[in-house]
Amino acid sequence: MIWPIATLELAPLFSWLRGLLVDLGLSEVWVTSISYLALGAIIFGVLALLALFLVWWERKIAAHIQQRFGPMRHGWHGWYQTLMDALKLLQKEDVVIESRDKVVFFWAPVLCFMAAFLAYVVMPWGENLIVADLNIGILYIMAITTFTVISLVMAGWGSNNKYALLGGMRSAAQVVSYEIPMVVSVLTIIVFVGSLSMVDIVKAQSGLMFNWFIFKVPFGPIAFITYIIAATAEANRTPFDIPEAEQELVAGYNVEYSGMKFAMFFLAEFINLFTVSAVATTLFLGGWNGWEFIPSWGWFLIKTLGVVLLLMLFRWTYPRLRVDQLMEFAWKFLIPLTFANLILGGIIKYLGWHW
Amino acid sequence: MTRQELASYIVEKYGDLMKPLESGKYDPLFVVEVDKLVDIAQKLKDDENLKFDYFCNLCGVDTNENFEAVYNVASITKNLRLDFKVILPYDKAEVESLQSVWPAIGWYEREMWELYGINVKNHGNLTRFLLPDDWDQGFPMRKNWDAPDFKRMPEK
Amino acid sequence: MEGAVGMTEYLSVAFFIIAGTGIVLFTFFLARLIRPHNPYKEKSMPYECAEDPVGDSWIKFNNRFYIFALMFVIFDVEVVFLFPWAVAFGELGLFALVEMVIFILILFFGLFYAWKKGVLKWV
Amino acid sequence: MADLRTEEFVVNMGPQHPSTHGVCRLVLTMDGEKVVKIEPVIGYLHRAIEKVCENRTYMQCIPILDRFEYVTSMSCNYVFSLATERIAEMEVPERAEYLRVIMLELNRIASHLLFYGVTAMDIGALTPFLYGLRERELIIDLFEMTCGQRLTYNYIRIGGVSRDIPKEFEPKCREAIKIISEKMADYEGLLNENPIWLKRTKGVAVLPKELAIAYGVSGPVLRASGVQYDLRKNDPYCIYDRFDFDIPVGQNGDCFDRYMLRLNEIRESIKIITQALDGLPEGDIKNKKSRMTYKAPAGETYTRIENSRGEMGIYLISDGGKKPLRVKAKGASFNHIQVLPHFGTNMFIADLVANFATLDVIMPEVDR
Amino acid sequence: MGLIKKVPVYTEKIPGGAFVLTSLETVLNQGRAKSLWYLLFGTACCAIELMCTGASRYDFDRLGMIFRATPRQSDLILVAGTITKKMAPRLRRLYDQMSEPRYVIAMGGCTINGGPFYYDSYAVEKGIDHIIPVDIYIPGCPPRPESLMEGCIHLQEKIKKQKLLDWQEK
Repeated sequence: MIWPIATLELAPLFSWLRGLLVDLGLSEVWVTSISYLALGAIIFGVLALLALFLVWWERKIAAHIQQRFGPMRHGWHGWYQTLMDALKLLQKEDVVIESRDKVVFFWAPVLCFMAAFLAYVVMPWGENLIVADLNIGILYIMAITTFTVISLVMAGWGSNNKYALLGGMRSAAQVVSYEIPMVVSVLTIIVFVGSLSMVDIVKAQSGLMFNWFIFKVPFGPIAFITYIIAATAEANRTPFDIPEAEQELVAGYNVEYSGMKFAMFFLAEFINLFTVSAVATTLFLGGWNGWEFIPSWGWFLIKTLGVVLLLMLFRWTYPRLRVDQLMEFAWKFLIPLTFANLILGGIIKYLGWHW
Repeated sequence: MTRQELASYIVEKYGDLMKPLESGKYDPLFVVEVDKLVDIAQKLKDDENLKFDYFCNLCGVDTNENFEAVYNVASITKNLRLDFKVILPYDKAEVESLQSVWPAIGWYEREMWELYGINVKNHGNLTRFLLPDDWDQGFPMRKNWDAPDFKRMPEK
Repeated sequence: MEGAVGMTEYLSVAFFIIAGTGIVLFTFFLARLIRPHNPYKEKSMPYECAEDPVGDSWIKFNNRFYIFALMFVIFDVEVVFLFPWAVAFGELGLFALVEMVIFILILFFGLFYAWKKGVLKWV
Repeated sequence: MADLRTEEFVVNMGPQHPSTHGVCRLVLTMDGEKVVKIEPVIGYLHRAIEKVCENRTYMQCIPILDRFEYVTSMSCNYVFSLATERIAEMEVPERAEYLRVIMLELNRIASHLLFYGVTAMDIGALTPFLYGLRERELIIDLFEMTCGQRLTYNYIRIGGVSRDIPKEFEPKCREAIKIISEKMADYEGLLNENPIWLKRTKGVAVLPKELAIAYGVSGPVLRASGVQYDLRKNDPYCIYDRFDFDIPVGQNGDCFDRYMLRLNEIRESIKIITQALDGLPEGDIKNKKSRMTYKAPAGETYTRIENSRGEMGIYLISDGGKKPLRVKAKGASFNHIQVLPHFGTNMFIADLVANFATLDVIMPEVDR
Repeated sequence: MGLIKKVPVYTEKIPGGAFVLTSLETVLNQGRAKSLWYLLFGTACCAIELMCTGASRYDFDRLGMIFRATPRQSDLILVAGTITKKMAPRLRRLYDQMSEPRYVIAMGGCTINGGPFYYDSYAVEKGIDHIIPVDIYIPGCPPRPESLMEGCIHLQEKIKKQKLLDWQEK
């Protein structure tokens, strides 16, 4: 049995766990299962911490853009503010609507979280720091993150609330429209790598900064920009936050959700934000590649948080688009542009005009 | 046209319909007959020298003796202001709707009907909108109105 | 052994599904232990800005949203074809490039037709 | 596509909704994203201000009327004082008139800054909201140092103003308007050069001139539709005829014009304040006759002034007693919300929100 | 399920149980107190001061308070402004639709007893405590942002003193 995580930097911990399980006399099947489940729990823990951090960070960034301080009173610069929020949400009542669609209403937040969580199976956190290097890596991420839209439509429909329904419908229309430019931007890179594996993609950019795909002029920057725009839409953030437009739809698809179920949507939103930024890092910014003095996962985190910062700056600067403008932007501008860029990339690759 | 000129113009031209009132300060104030209200309003709007095309305000009044409905109109093109009122006895509080002349008056008439109980004929949408939907305590702006939970400011 | 390794890797997805669902359900359970639970009629009504909701919200919704879903399906199928093309592009060379350009152009005729027909305009 | 019929549904927007600016309720009939029919339901803030005023003395009416339109309380103070002064034919000292103009214009700027922030927030940009309110605080400080209140001032009284400005007022005021006129570039830079903002506001919710006049729309909304009608010029009150300022006028009557017009009005107000500060004479601040137990002689008048939302009017009837016989307050928003169903339909719900925001409706003015 | 309601019954019997109980109480109270999300609800003048409190100079976010537009996700309803008789049932509905535990701050004179509209007004509800239970009253017409923030801090202190079952269903 080969461990996909064998060379993980966490490996000592896992060898210990695995040894323990083997000593207990468990069969290989059980050992594998329990290890993977443990790995899942670790990833969940990391993501939960990251989400707590990102929420706090976003509040601080927003505050400083707006010449405020943001959370200040709870800990140094309010560092445990979001922890308190989580603790509060744990104690909040779970309001159920009598006329809801029971199954759909219950499973929507679970599915929403799952869609965000599953992307981390193939996320290359660092050199050899990956749960499973699936050979369809990037395709898998693109496929699995689209699940979010199903959960949002489920939330909208299950709530039996018109605002929620409108929010769910909007999110469906938005995510499907921006899925195409996003995938095609990614394809432009795949043409060069010749593999869908996340590890291969990162390795193709190893070395100095100019090997990163964002610097592969002229198609690289275009692909990066189109990807970032589409990713902002995928992550439902301003200027594309119409599914939960507060001023129009109160809170959009999660109007009726409270307590832990709402927390799951909230968590998923920030995990999604991190996911799209991490994918951008992997595809365009060289993933974990960097100078030696910082460990590879450090580079990955720095670059990803940089992209997150960019998306946050968008959010606190731009007004919101209208639904028809959003669609027109996707179909009339972004999709033709990305396809043209794909063809351009193909031609350049064929002619070999790149370094 | 100054205020005096406007007052004398109206007295001259519509003197048989509109009687000037002394109580009106600053802008000219006239009193008109209830049954000629629509007619006068239309004339004021159509008159070449007046063109009262802009409706400012309608105000119901309970003077302790009778009701009044005061119309405040203005002219944007000629830059004029004019008030005119109708006097309505308590037992026959009814005016004709002026929506055909000034569409803006619709809600003001609704309000007057709701708070004073002055009926507006041909209004078309005389429904409650300021008071609670289940209001059953009459017309609160009338001077003699009272209700169990209505507290008056005590006199010193 | 090679195949088995591949399978193990895909198994990780299954285990992550189990782990993820388990964790979420566990937090729900934990919250259930602590949180108050006090439903009554007013609370269980759908929220509509503090007013009584008028009519049902499960309705035949405006078809505008579905149009985009349909267009998406067409393009998504195209993208599915593009994936293997992109992976194998390095080996296939000029033929693949020209072929795919033609493929994309044909689809774009469709898009422009829809554009001209006003499908992309939200009416 | 158009003949494919789908079900329309009814949504309540309000009374508790982030973008109805208070407690307005709009019953929307919607077809998907489009608003087919609007039915405004008002009265959630009907506080019977008129009834309360009938049972107060003249001086006691002023603080009650503060609550009539709390965003520009100074105008409410002023319009009632002006109505009483017109009935009583009372003289107002020169200095008081200047102070009134300064306060009214400062309040107009404060109101427009609030509008700027709230509109930006309704269109989805949260940051301008805080920028607008940040500069508004400067003006609130000025009011606070003059009359001790942040929102409901009770400053302009019958026959003058309640107290003189402190020494520090003038330099502070000059500084504040200097900061605001510098920050105007920021405001415009943040939104006017933003393509999303332009797309969301240009050509959206056009209010035609004829409709605006027919429904008694006034103030910036009317001027944005291309009608040059400002009571400060057309029906001059106070001492506005002594100052040199322009009336900005829009062309299209869309959301952008309404927004832009208010920003330009801030500039004009700054001009007026500077002139008023320069020409501020010494002297009394109150007519000697003005006392707490003031009684107006019999008479009646409709007095209107131009506040930040449009025509604010008081119909005041005095029968010579201690208390006014009738105080009818008219706010511009009453007409604005009345005209909404006539031009706000057949648009996206997002446009409706933008439209509602740029009409700058404030509910106490509607419900009173 | 509300298993927590049975916790004191069992834990107090075992040695050290009271300590565990107090710790649990403290931790849970901290969470509720330090994360008060308020409902975006304002009716009249006080709403403007509420907005000012959220804005740069005063900054509600410092206390960890952010606004939510839907009552399902908010913990606190700041009744900012006059509640009229027409609005009263809607306020009750809003309060009902909030998820528990929920808190109420009555901001301004109008919400306490009708304020300037106590006399002579036929339409104003004289005090919101006829409609919903109130935790903190903040006087003023309108109260200054500082007093609003102080009221919120008082509410936080009040929550921190709550017993384990105070906020469970009555």
